[in-house]
Amino acid sequence: MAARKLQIALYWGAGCGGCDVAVLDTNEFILDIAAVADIRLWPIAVDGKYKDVEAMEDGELDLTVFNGAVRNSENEHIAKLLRQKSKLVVAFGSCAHMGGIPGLANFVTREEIFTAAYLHNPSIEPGNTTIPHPETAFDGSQLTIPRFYKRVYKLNDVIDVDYYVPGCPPAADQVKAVFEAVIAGELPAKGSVVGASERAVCDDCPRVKNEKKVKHFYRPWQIMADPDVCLLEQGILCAGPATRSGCGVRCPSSGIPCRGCYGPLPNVVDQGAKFLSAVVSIIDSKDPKEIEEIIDGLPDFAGYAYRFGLPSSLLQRSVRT
Amino acid sequence: MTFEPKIVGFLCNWCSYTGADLAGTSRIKYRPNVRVIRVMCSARIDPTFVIKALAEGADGVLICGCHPGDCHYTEGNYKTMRRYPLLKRLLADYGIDDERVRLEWVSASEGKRFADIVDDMTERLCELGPSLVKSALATDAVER
Amino acid sequence: MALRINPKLIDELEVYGAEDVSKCYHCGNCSAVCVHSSDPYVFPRRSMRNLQMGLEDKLKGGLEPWLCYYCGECSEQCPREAEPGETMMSLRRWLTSRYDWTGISRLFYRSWRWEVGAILLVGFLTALGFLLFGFSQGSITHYNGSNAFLPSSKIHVFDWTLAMLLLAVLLSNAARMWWYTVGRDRSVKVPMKSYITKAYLLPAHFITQMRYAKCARKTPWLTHLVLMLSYLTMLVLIMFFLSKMASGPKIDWYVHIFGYLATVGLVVGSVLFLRNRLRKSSAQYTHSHESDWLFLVLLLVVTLTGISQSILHHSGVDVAANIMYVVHLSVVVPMLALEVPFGKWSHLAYRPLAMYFADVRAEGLTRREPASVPSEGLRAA
Amino acid sequence: MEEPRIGVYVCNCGTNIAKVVDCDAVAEFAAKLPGVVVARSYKYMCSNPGQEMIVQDIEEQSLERVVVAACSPRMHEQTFRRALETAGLNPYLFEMANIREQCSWVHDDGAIATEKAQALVHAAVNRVARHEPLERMSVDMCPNTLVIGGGIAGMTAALELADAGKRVYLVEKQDHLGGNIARVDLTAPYLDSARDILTYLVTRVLEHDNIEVMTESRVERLDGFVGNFKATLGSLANAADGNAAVDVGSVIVCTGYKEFDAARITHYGYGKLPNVITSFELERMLRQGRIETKEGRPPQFVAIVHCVGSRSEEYHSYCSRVCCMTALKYAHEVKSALPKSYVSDVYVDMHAFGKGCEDFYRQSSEVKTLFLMYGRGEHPVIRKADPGDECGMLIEVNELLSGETVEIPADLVILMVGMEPREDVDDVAHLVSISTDKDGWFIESHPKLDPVATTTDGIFIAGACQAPKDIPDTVAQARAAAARILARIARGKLVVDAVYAEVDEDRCSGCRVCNELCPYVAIEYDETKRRSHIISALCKACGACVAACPSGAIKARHFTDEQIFAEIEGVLE
Repeated sequence: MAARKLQIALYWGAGCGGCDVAVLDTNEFILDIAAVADIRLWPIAVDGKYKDVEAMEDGELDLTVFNGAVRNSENEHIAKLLRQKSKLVVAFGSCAHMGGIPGLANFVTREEIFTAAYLHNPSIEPGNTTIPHPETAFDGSQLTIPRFYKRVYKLNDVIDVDYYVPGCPPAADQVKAVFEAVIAGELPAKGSVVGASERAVCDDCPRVKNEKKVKHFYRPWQIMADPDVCLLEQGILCAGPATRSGCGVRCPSSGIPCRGCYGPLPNVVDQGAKFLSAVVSIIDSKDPKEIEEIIDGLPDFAGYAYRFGLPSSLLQRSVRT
Repeated sequence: MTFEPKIVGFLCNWCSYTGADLAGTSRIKYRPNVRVIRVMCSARIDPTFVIKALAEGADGVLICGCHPGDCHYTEGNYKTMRRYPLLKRLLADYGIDDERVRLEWVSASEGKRFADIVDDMTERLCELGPSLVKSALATDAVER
Repeated sequence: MALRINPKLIDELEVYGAEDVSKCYHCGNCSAVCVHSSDPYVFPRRSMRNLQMGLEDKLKGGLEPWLCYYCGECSEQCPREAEPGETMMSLRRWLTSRYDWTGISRLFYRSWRWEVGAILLVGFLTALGFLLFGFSQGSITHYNGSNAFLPSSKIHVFDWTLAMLLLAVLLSNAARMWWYTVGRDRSVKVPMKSYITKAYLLPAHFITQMRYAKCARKTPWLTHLVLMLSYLTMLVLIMFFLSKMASGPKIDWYVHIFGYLATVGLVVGSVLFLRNRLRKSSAQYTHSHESDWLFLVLLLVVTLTGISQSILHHSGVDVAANIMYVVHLSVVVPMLALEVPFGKWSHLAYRPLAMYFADVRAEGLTRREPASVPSEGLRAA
Repeated sequence: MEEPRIGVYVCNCGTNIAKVVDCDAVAEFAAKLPGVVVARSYKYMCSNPGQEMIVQDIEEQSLERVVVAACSPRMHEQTFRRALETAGLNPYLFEMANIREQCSWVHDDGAIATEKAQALVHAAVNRVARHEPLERMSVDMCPNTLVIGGGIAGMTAALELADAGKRVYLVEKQDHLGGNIARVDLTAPYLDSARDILTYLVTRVLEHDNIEVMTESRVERLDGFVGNFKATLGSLANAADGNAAVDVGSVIVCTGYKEFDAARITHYGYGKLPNVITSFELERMLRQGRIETKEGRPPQFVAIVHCVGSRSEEYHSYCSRVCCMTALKYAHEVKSALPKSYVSDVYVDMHAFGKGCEDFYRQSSEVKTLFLMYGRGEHPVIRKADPGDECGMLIEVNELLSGETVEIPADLVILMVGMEPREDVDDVAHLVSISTDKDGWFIESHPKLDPVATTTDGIFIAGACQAPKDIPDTVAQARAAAARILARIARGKLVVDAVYAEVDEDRCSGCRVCNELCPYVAIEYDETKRRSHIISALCKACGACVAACPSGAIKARHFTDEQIFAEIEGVLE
């Protein structure tokens, strides 16, 4: 039993906030945490300021749970600050783990993002050409906002990470398990992915699997999928075979194909490449033309294959960025 | 100094590697830019290998297998044939030029063909210039 | 227009001695080794091919067989033992029978029995005729003089009559030869000038046999030349100096020396050739058609009877000399009357003619024979 | 990972490598690579002293891995693996860098070639450091054999095995044994009677205690792997008979050929001109002892046309190998039956390569066969003769040896139809998991070194199903296949190559993506465990499943991802 309460921080970088909600989704367990831990920083729920963190001794925090990717200079600054103050840093959720949905921005350039978001967006009033700049002179004073990086990083690109909890968001029971492990001091080897299985989603997926041969790929809305049969063999692109389980098979159980948020299997270097290899393997054709037609049924395959992990892929980003 | 592209060649053991050997036994000269890695069948060539080679600095990747219908393992090359077009689309999204990754069928008797392919690909890559992948990965740390 | 193949012709040629032509598989070694084979007269392969396929018109129009002297190299080189040399020889026999309009040649070449029978018959009739003539004219005891059994002046008339007759037959056959090989060939247009400017070739080839001299082996040429010149000498002596030849018993060296030299040449030549044929000493002597034997045997017998006659005459044994003269004539006459226009002797005319025609024809050639090359690659090239 | 001790040997191959590649520089370069404790350049590594050098270094320097930079691994990998074994090192702890066929022989610039050789050595060193010792497996060998096809190949192989005391199941589709040889009269070039050969074989096969002949039967299924097949045999005559299952250790496929359909070539008029017949139709006449035209007359002119369907861009590009000598055989048979007839042989090239065949060709010309040559890619045209011609038909052909376009008279035309694969080759190939080449013939393991084995271990091929061939070659193959099998039976156990794929069941999620991929059906899916599993004896190590496995749960032994990544890094460093 710890003599003193655990000192913990929860932080969100470039993310949607869903991970914080996932922590809250542990429901009354959050009270158990509060019983054994002081939450020193949790912007979404607790009133703590950066300067409070800056004031801490190095290593004063026992645990930082960091969700969200690193998109701008603020994300990086706080990540580094928390790393300095914290004994353990956990990359929490797909964004911190692999770059997540924000990481998909690595297929495009910063300029393209700004153009889409600030210039060619239908909600922008005509004639407004304002785009954010790190420093702006306004009314005689200098305004600064965080610098928007050219690309998105996963957390371990900028700091040393002790553990990874995958998922978009991590499943509530896995969250609970992680906290329990820290509280109990039963920690796995550094660098481990915790709260996830060593096998693919299929292992837990209740759908029946047969030998696979596909002549046509469908988007989920295009067909009435058999609820009891493997989605992939029905021609619906499902990343389950290429994705760690641990999520509780939430998507395939609900008729939605897996998108791969739990990341690659332990032996896999590049989730998208492996997923690609598996998907084409089940194509039932020997005719190059027909094969092209079949893969026409897989629009934006790269976007699907790297939906949660482009910055952690081997190539990390488009060479154009 | 002129740009000498680096090509990683993944060759199947039975047809293409033997074909490349034949180019040697026939003393057919070709550009020295290819570095061959032998696999048992082109179907073994995981897209990860191609991506890995590009990430490690290859300017091009050449995949060679038996001609369709001629595979030592009956149908291995069809698996390659299915993998390749989707891989190309994926690489296009990474901004990698279409010609950097090439799939060719080379039989054990086509030493000359192998040599011609290497020469042609080297030529094309010289025109394209160096691959940006490795530099893109290397400059990460400073260009935030 | 497609040429019709006649597989039966090969059977016909077999009688003329071409027994092995079907073995040829057209490697072309024979044509390659032959010094005489050159465009547009490439042989023996092409002749062999025409024969195998039974292209009778092409064969009949071919001069190639006459351009071959049968040195035998082709037959020695032949991997299939198809005997190209002997095939060319057989074609010469066949061509002789084709040029001859009387049909006698054909009869003789196809049946030695007929040939020998005819010789015997003519010989017998000759002997009978001269005996009757001799006894009606003079005395058997006299060789020379007014009472001579066979006075040279009379014999001379007979000789010339016979010679003219033979010449007429030979010339008519030679005309047919020209027609087959040059005249009717639409692809050839020979200007008259060629016939004149090339005319020297006839005596040149005839007397020197310079073409034969080109063969790698020189001995056959030399032997043949000696034999031929001896024969020619003898012919000239008999046709123009018969009275001097028949004079005696004293020897008239100015004339007789030629006779003796020619006699030695004839004996040595024919004996050598006979010996070669008996021993089958080289390729060209391996196959001897009946006509070849007959040719040499007749020549030798004529020479020997001539020698005997001469010795008896010069010994002053007139009765024996006269009898031997009759014997000699009964061999000479059938030899000349039958063999020269219809038998192997005819080549003395056809060969020089062929070489003459060949050169003349080559000049008038407007269209080359299609190159027959048995390989796709070359054909494409 | 503790770095293993690596020895690198750069072979000069006399001057084959050394004249372009600076072998000493490559060795010096290798010496600096991580883990390399010995690096040498030597004149001939494959020589005895070369191999002894490796053995000695392994013993004295405690080497754990060996790299030889020399020729192609296809040339000498086995040689050096044996050297490692001699030194007591696992043979798989070895890697070759191909600096001859793929470097010194194809490049002229010494500096660049040396740099490339260094890169290849670097890759090999990187790779070998990640090699694992592999043990070869051994499995039981069932001494029974299944022979598919009861022609001369099948019967010969069956007898060879049965005479050695082994059980043979001989399965034949037709209701009698004999196959195509039962349709033939005499054989070339010695004019022996095919009937005698056949009678002898059939009698022996039927009487043999060790041979179970099943006519009008087929193989329905073949499961298992080398040494341990289970064949399901079904009756074609009576479906009610049901299927029988037999255990066999090996299979010999002897399914033979079928003849080319002459009607496909329209200008031969086959099927329209009554006296244009195929070689097999003539065989029937010969077997009946009467050669005659449809009008019942003996033909005066007989023409034989070669390469019908063979050696042609349009039909089959290959040579059917037996037609030339069979045609000569016909020339002999026709001439001896009808001495007054004339035989024309219309050919493209005369292939008389077998023992006695050149003599036979010579003999055929001695019996006055008229040989006429036409060009490859051209076709003789056969038409009815005109009234008044002494023959019934005329064959127009552009004859090459004379350079003339000629008409060949013919009363009877024999088309030498080539061989082609049977219609059911694909079924058979699928049944026994072997492959066919572009023409449809079964592919052998190695055209020179392993001509009767296939890429599927335990499946052998013999006779014309592999490619057109004559009786002596067929018999030789049949006996060779039987000998290969007997040698294995004699050893009792089979050693299976250590290079194969295996599933890590702790990582397999049972997604079944791999299940359909294996051409050898080596991947089983266990419904209860919900895991896929690879029968290693069946696996041929192609690695298709390894690349496809999205979980990275399948490992290609000796071609692991890690090893190949190391190689990629090596060639690019």
